[in-house]
Amino acid sequence: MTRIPMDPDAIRALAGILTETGLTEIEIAEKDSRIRVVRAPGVPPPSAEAPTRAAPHPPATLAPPPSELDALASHPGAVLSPMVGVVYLSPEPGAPPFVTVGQTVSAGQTVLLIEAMKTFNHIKAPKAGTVTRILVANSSPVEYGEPLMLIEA
Amino acid sequence: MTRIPMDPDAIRALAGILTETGLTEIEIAEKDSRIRVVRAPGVPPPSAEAPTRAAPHPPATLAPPPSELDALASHPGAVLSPMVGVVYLSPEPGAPPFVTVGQTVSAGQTVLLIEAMKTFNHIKAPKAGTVTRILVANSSPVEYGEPLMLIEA
Amino acid sequence: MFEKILIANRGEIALRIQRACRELGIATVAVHSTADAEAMHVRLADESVCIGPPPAKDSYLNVAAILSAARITGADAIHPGYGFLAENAGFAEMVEAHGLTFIGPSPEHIRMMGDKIAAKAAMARLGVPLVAGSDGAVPDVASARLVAQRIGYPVLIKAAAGGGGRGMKVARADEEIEEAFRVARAEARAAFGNDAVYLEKYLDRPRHIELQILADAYGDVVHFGERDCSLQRRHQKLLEEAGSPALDAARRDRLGETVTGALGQLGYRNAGTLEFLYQDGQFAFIEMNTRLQVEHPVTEMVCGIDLVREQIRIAAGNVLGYRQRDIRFNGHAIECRITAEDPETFMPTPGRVSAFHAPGGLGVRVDSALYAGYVVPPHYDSLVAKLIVHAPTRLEAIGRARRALDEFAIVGIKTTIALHQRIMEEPSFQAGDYTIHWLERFVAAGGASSGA
Amino acid sequence: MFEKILIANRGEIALRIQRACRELGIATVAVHSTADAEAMHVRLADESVCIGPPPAKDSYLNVAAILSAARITGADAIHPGYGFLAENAGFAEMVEAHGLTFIGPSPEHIRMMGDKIAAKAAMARLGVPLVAGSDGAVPDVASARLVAQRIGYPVLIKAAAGGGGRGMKVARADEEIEEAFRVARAEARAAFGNDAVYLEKYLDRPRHIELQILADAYGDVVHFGERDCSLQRRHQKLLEEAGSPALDAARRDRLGETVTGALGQLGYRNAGTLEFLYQDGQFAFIEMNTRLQVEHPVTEMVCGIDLVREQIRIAAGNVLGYRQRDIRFNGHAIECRITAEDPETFMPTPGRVSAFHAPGGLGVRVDSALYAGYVVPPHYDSLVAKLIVHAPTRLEAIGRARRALDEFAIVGIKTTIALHQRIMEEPSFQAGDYTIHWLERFVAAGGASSGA
Repeated sequence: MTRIPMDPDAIRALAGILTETGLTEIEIAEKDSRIRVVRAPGVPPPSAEAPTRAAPHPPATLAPPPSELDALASHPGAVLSPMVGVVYLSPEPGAPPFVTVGQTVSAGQTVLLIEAMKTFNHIKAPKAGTVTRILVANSSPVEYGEPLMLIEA
Repeated sequence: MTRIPMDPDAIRALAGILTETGLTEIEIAEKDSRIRVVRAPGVPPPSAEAPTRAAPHPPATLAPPPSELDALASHPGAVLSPMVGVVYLSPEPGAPPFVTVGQTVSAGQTVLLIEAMKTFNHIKAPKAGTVTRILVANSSPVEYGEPLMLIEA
Repeated sequence: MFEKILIANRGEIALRIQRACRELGIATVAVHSTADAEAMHVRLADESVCIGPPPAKDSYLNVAAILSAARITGADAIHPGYGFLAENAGFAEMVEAHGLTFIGPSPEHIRMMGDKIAAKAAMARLGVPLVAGSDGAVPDVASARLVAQRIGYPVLIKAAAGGGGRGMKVARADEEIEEAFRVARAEARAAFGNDAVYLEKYLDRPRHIELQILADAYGDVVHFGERDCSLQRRHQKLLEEAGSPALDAARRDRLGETVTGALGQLGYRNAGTLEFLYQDGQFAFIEMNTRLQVEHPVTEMVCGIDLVREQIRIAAGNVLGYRQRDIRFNGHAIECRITAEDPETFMPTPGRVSAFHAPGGLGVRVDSALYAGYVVPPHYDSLVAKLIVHAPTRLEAIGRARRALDEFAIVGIKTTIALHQRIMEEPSFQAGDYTIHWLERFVAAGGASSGA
Repeated sequence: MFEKILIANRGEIALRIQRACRELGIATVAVHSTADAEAMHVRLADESVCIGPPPAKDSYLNVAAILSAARITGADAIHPGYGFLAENAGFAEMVEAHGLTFIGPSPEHIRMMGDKIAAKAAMARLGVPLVAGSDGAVPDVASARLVAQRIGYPVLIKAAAGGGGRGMKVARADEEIEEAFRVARAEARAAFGNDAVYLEKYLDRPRHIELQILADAYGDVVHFGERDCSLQRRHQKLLEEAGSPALDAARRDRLGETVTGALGQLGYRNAGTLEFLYQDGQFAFIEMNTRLQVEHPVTEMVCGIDLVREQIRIAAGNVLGYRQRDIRFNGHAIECRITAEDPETFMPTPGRVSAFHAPGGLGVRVDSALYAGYVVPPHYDSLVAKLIVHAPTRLEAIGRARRALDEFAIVGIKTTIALHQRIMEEPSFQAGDYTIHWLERFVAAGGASSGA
């Protein structure tokens, strides 16, 4: 393979300018050569740490670690919890679950229940597809917007 | 390898325009050259402001505005004040000044006096050259490290 | 004592309650909308639950979501803070119905004080002063003059059947009463076919003065002196003081005795504030707030008490443990409410705070949920920081406020810091010479020296 | 009153003085080395003068540069802060010689207290307690026992001609005195050819307790109670309290009377602190500091006084204006000294502070010159912040310190915040049960629970 020539100093310099200017991407092209440096908005330069360093216990959350949560929540096939409550995967204790991984579901089909204020709310599949992942355990608490399962076409 | 010519000032200028216009991306192409800067939404320009924004009067200084001071202080021909005191450009009131702009001086020649604690200190030319600029007025106060004059070879 | 408290609020007050809980060794649950996932009250809480989308009605006012959050986290009490559900009697009832403790008064008292007419009637029965006037209609000029002389000029002569300003006349002195009475009566007859009129004290330049109280579940009631909240714009308080430049200890004590006596008879519990209009040495009850108030810190500074800690102790069934004579008033305190608004136009200025540096040093307290990098969301109240200063005298407090405001750096969004700086320079403010109209005029005059 | 004060210091104390001046409406001149051009005390001052390169001897100890800076800026007084030139009698003299006011005691008193022997002699003359002992040599066991019983065990028997530990024996109880006396005497004869011995109280577990005073130029002297500074490492104070967990009001008042009486006779002026070792109910004078101290804020919180403001007022020739009976002690205060050091190894950690967020809320005070983006220079003291908490009781103060430490964010450099967090969790600290040896042991045990 041909070795691609690169200029680490130029890259460092551009990275420095990114930080200095708060840019997230710089691209420079000259004839056939091209340099492009990007810093994802998520990844801040060192001066942006959150003021909770000294806190003894980081704020707990009922959901999986933010990074994964965010990733799953933005998944096109994600079914998100419309309320705070407790999840039930089957219509009643001992009964088989509404759905299992690999099962195909039709739009509007109930895939689980969320109990809030002593009422059981039917959570329905937003669209037809296959259940590729169930992200919550039976009778576990969920918060608003938390991904419950993935249904992919 | 080809070194890509880059112009950091141009990038900074574009970053400034992004901030000013609220744009998130600018791309400029000229023949084979191309430059592109991006700032993702939500990522602000780092604020240069110091935590004295609310202060009614910015800290005064006895020297010219920092920017110019810094520039002059780092000038290779700059003669810097070795002490806090009051400058005298001539040996005594009414006498002609030690040096004038355009005059050539030899290394070690006294170019002005600084009075501190009632003693007059002879400030000597660090090297031979021509006095190209006198930066302080007679009997004006100076702080440590403040540029007094420029002597260039 | 409680083991875990859910804080049903956001912003600086959620943080205020979080701090009190942490100091008491009580675990905390923060609830938040999707817009507040990065908020300080969420970062510092032991646990947090997202309860809904940004609109308050779907999150911070979402009773079902909040009660579910309390259940799944095992909280045993809920502190509502101020605003949102703090004065919602129905919410307080549901909290209790779910076997949790509502940190505040009983639903009955919240409901009673929520009805402003009922509240005034109740307070009148209990001997709390309302605006002075004739009890019922006055038959003739002579009796009108007697009433006017008793309650003091200026007086308002109002049609008993009236409304909308018709049949309403002001008399500023004895020589005006006869004319005013006749005109009011004539207008009343013409307008309502009924010439019955009554007299009321006309408050043309009142101050807003309120009294802070705490009551335990066993009938002990203590007051913590007054706050002067006369500096308001569009009925929004901007700056508060404890004590009032217009009140002396004797007047404060008299009002305090009346109020604590009344609330004792009422069987009121937890924290509360009675708001009054004050003019010519007379108090007129307006309303009672059955919750913690934004401006509670000035009282804390002057009395050396932690009102939120006390709210929690009382809700947990503790006795106050101190009497009125144990309450001392030390020095003077001023609170500046700093909002994310343009100090000239008062347009809200949500957005990213690129730098935040709070003032420090002796006698300076900052209650704020801001931090560098935080984005102030556009969905909620614009209050972003409270600067509270405390000093031995009012004059020193103003000097301290001035230097603290000069130090305060909130960069990236516009705030009202500059407005507070201008107020501190204002001679009539420095003299304590202001009414509830002062700030409107000051702002109208562009914060110029004609503000008074 | 002064019109312009030059602050001959840096860091948090320069900022502390800057704040007091600003509140008094006095203009300020900051002086700084080239390393401190961006420092907070420079940013906030009305004027600033660069007085030299980073090394303190060329800048903050450069008397000529500082006096020249005062002259060219037209300052009429100089506040030295603590450290640097604060206890340099020669500097104080030169300041006065240049027609400026030195904000502190007279050069004579600075010089007197600077000589530790002379200071002890003077205090002894004035009736201030030194370590108890026999006045001169004791002839026999019987008289040794009498002295020991009077001053209380344990006692130290020392060779009058002695030194270096030889001829020195400890007796912890009556049954040990005879043996100890004989051995000490024998060793003394052998070592020095002179068997004269004397007795002294042996302080094996003392606390460091100091008393804050203010005196005006007219002979009025008032004390503001004690500070317990027993938590020290290598003679560096790390945490201070007001009042001391080991002292009651009666003992404090007795010591205060003695000290204020003594300083009145001495004609002492401005602020001062007398340091004592305290054990078994007895005080032993160590030394007097003729300046403001790092830990002065705990006294300010408890007494509600601004000590720096008072220093300036006194230097300007004002009378104190209050008497001892006017001084009240409200609640308890704790100061945590936060340094730029590794909390395990205590290696200094200068460098860039990438994020800074101070705790806020009720009863929390932060004195710090840090800000986000500031670079802590390697040339000076490592103290970067003082966290001071105030609450009605010591227990509540500890709870408040704990939560404030948890909130405190200093990112980019290591600090001793974590060490303070561990101390707060320590039962023997919580019980107030510690001596000047406590912290060394605690640190040696790695801040483990065997710290006591």
